[in-house]
Amino acid sequence: MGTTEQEAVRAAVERVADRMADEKEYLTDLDSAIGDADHGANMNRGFRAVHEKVSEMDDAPPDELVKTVGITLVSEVGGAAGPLYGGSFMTASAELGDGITAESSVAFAEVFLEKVKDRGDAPVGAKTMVDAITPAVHTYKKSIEEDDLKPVEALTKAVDACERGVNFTTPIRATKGRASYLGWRSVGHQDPGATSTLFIVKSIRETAVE
Amino acid sequence: MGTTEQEAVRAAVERVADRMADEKEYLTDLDSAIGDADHGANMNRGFRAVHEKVSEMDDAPPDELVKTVGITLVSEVGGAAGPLYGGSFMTASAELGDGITAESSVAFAEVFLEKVKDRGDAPVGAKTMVDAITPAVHTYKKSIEEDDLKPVEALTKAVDACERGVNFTTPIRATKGRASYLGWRSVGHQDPGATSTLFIVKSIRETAVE
Amino acid sequence: MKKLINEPSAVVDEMLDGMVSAHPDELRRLADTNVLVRNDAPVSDKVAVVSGGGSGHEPTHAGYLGPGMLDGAAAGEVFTSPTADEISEMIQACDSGKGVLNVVKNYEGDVMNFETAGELAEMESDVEVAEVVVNDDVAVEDSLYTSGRRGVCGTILVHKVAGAMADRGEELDEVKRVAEKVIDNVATMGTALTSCVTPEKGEPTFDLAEDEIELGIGIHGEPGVERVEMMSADEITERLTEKVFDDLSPSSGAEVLTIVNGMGGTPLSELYVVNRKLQSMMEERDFMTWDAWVGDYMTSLDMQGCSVTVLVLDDELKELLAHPAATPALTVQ
Amino acid sequence: MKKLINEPSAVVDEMLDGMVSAHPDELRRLADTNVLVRNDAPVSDKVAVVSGGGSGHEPTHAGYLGPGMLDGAAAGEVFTSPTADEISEMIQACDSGKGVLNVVKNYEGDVMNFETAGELAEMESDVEVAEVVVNDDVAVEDSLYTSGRRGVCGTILVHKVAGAMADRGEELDEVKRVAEKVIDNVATMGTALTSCVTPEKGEPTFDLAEDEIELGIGIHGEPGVERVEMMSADEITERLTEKVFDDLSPSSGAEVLTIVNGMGGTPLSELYVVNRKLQSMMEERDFMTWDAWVGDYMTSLDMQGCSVTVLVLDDELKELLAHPAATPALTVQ
Ligand SMILES: Nc1ncnc2c1ncn2[C@@H]1O[C@H](COP(=O)(O)OP(=O)(O)O)[C@@H](O)[C@H]1O
Ligand SMILES: Nc1ncnc2c1ncn2[C@@H]1O[C@H](COP(=O)(O)OP(=O)(O)O)[C@@H](O)[C@H]1O
Ligand SMILES: [Mg+2]
Ligand SMILES: [Mg+2]
Ligand SMILES: [Mg+2]
Ligand SMILES: [Mg+2]
Repeated sequence: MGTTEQEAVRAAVERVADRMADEKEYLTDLDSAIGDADHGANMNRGFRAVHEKVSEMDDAPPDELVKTVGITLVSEVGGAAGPLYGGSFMTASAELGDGITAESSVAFAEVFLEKVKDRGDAPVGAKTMVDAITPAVHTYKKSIEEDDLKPVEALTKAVDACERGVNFTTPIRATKGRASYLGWRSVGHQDPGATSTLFIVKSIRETAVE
Repeated sequence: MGTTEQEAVRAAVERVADRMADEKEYLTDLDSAIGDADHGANMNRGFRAVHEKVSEMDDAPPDELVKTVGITLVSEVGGAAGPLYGGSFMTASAELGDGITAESSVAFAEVFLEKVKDRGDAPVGAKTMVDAITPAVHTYKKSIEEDDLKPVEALTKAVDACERGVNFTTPIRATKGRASYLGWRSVGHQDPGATSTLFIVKSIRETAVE
Repeated sequence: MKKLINEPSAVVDEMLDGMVSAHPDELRRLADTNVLVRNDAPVSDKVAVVSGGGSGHEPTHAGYLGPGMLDGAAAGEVFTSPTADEISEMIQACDSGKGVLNVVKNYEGDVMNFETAGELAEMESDVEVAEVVVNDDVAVEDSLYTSGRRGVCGTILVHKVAGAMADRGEELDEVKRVAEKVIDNVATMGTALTSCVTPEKGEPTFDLAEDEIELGIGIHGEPGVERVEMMSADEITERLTEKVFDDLSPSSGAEVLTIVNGMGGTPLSELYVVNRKLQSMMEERDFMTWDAWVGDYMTSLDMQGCSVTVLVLDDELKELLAHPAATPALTVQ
Repeated sequence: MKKLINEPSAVVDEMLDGMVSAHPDELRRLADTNVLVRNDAPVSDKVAVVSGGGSGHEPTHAGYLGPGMLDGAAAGEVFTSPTADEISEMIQACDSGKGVLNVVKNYEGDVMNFETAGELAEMESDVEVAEVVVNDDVAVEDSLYTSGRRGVCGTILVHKVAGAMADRGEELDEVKRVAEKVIDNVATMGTALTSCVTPEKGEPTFDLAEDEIELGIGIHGEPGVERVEMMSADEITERLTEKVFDDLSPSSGAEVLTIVNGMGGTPLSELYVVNRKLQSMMEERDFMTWDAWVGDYMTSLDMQGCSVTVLVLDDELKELLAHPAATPALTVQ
């Protein structure tokens, strides 16, 4: 049943899907406070579909699998999160064409971040998923390229960085996404999209550790 | 300012109006349980208008005053209570053409009851104001005509009778009025219209006692 | 209670003014009354069709004023029938000499006030008044022991059909005849998920727990005939529709018009969910839906819930239903 | 939470089916999508006007499908924009060769999905796609520090005007031009007395005390820009309308169209009370109300509250607004 790499992608997807199901209400509660109370439902619907699709793809190489993750998110999630996560998985998947290595995973992460920023036009500090993705990607890249850490170790650092990004969203004012409509009232609330990013990064790390 | 009889009618009207204002919520609560939650507002609106109208009529004889009570109720109350109370005051007022005496008050009471039953087509036991008016009128008539009581004493008996009529409405099933739509669920609730009848009869008695 | 109102006692007055200012060319208010009429009333050489009742059922009644439907609408206080004197003024203002049909919803207050009004009007002028009493609510048994079935959402269809017949220039007895044909062939049953809140009382008329609903409600915030556990939309639709079918027992292949009517506080999306089930029941039983209406036609303020109405059709009714109407709440082209 | 639904996750699907079964001759659903289109789409030799967005705003969007308004409407999950692939299918199904105008409400999710969809559609066929983004909500400052003003109830007017222009057979750039003219001249501000309850969450999105309301809400159950004490209908209307006037600053004597839009759970009677005050403000300031709409046009499920929209008119806009339209939710004759 496929290579270790294929298995790893499938395992990560399953883990993310489980996590989104578990955290559905939590994410929706965060989105209630400063958005429209659907981020949990959106992510759960999206990754349930991704999990189904990916389970059926027996022989696809990892880049195909990840591309499917993206396409499925685009066509199942809707909202802001759909094109942001979906489009980024789709585009970045091309970096995994020669397999998942330390280098290719760094390239993947960089393109992913770039694509999110492109689509959403959100700078760091706008209180969006960009605030969680940016530190995670920067830290991962530096850990691999400068500190010569192994991917699993780098992922552990990335989780930690991502978490700080999530925490950073709480005390700042939103200037992008629905929360921006609230103006100063958005201060004091954690961003739901940043939080779902953390769940994804955590799940990938857990899969890598196994 | 006018004869004692005129004064008495005006005083009674004022007393009823005050009473309806005080009991507005109570009547509406009763109507919430088995009707449409407006009997208090209806009676209060009606007697407030009656009070205003009657205060302005300086020289009118008592039958004119009572007729005005009726006309005003018809055009201010609406609902079931408007035509029932209003029409009956209007028609029965003719009995007071020669002044308010023991006899004429009995005649008034009898015509009043008749008119309510005519308009509303409700027998005794249908859980309506008829159940309160009937014992009050029967007892008043008998107290005057058979027992030779004075009107004030007869009114005291009538209040007692009326109260029993009100209490009687609680344990029976409504077959007329909005409460009838509830079928057996109307059992256990006191009829609002019967209750407002009691307030009227009580107010008349209190005026007479003075 | 929070409502977009000023003084609770001024709601009806201000609502009527707001309605006229939304439709200044179509409607006007009779001075010192709560009666709205078509701006061009009395319409010459036409039987007038008028209605009225308590407020709180918007767009009923004044929303159906206009060519092809009503000529006059008398508004009472919230859930309280209008007074006889105002109804009488309305009748006289709408009469062109060809007579007036009162469309009354069966409930003693309305019936008594309309009767008194008819007498008043006939005393004051020589208007010819006829009356029909709508009683489409199948929740309430029609027996010696009740004051009969209530008039609810089916009333709209009486307005439509009688209004069309009058618009065609027919005589009063003909207009009355088709109104009665609708009454004989229409049935409705409703449910409340929540109570309504009247402006005067400011609190729910009845309390319903989170897992309870009322079946067989009227349109005045009265409790229904039965309190049951909350069910799915499909189950509720079945309960309501079965009862309506039982009453009408249309024959297989019958053509019908259906209404899924919102009680005022229910989103349109939910009414469409109910309509989906209703139409699948129609198909199962081999009835033909000639037209399906979905929306708020006869409401109870902010109540959440709906009612299902079915009218069994013949060719005459179909023609009259298809006759043009141009009113604030209903347009047929 | 009690709702007339079956499974919360099936609401959109079942609502769309219920809508089609209420209007089988007028609408159809594209297989395996949440897209409804005019039954006769693509209408030959006509620019198609399409829209879409999250569900929960009924009658928006599919209620405005029909001659003189929209050709296609893509429904997302409740308050979630539709996905790019379905929007793209809609665009292709509606194109007659004359091009398609996407009417998008400004909000990043919709904008991103519609953009992606346009690219997909142009990749897959040679359809010409243009887009306008409606941003009429003046509650939100339009500055570097926000993602711009939201698109809310004014969108209906864009549908109406662009739809009329397309119906006249004009070219895509002309249809787009008049849509943009509406966008430049329309402003809206809304208030919530209660939060809405989404089927998925089953609880209010935000909590409001008995004496609080939110000003400057959007249409997705987001809290507004300010929480204030409950006020009378007249005061609320003033707060909303002042802000709208500030934005548009119409010149004295200007002709306008006004909308008092209900958020889904507010009785029509209350909307008329608001309209009364709105129209008296128009008079005071010497603006001419050319037409006043009152009703539920762009809702947030069962939310109680309303919004006030003003569109400043010129002759071209008046002509296009008066152009016939025949849709489930809006008829102009
Ligand atoms: N322009 C943007 N750029 C980056 N992220 C964004 C942008 N807009 C929204 N987001 C992210 O999307 C999240 C909301 O996703 P979701 O609730 O699924 O979509 P919606 O806002 O359409 O309801 C926000 O918490 C934020 O992290
Ligand atoms: N047919 C009737 N005959 C006699 N009394 C009636 C009849 N119908 C209703 N009532 C009385 O009217 C009362 C209700 O009055 P009210 O609430 O003001 O009117 P409505 O029922 O129109 O809301 C009932 O409690 C009952 O006593
Ligand atoms: Mg969201
Ligand atoms: Mg009552
Ligand atoms: Mg009443
Ligand atoms: Mg959303």
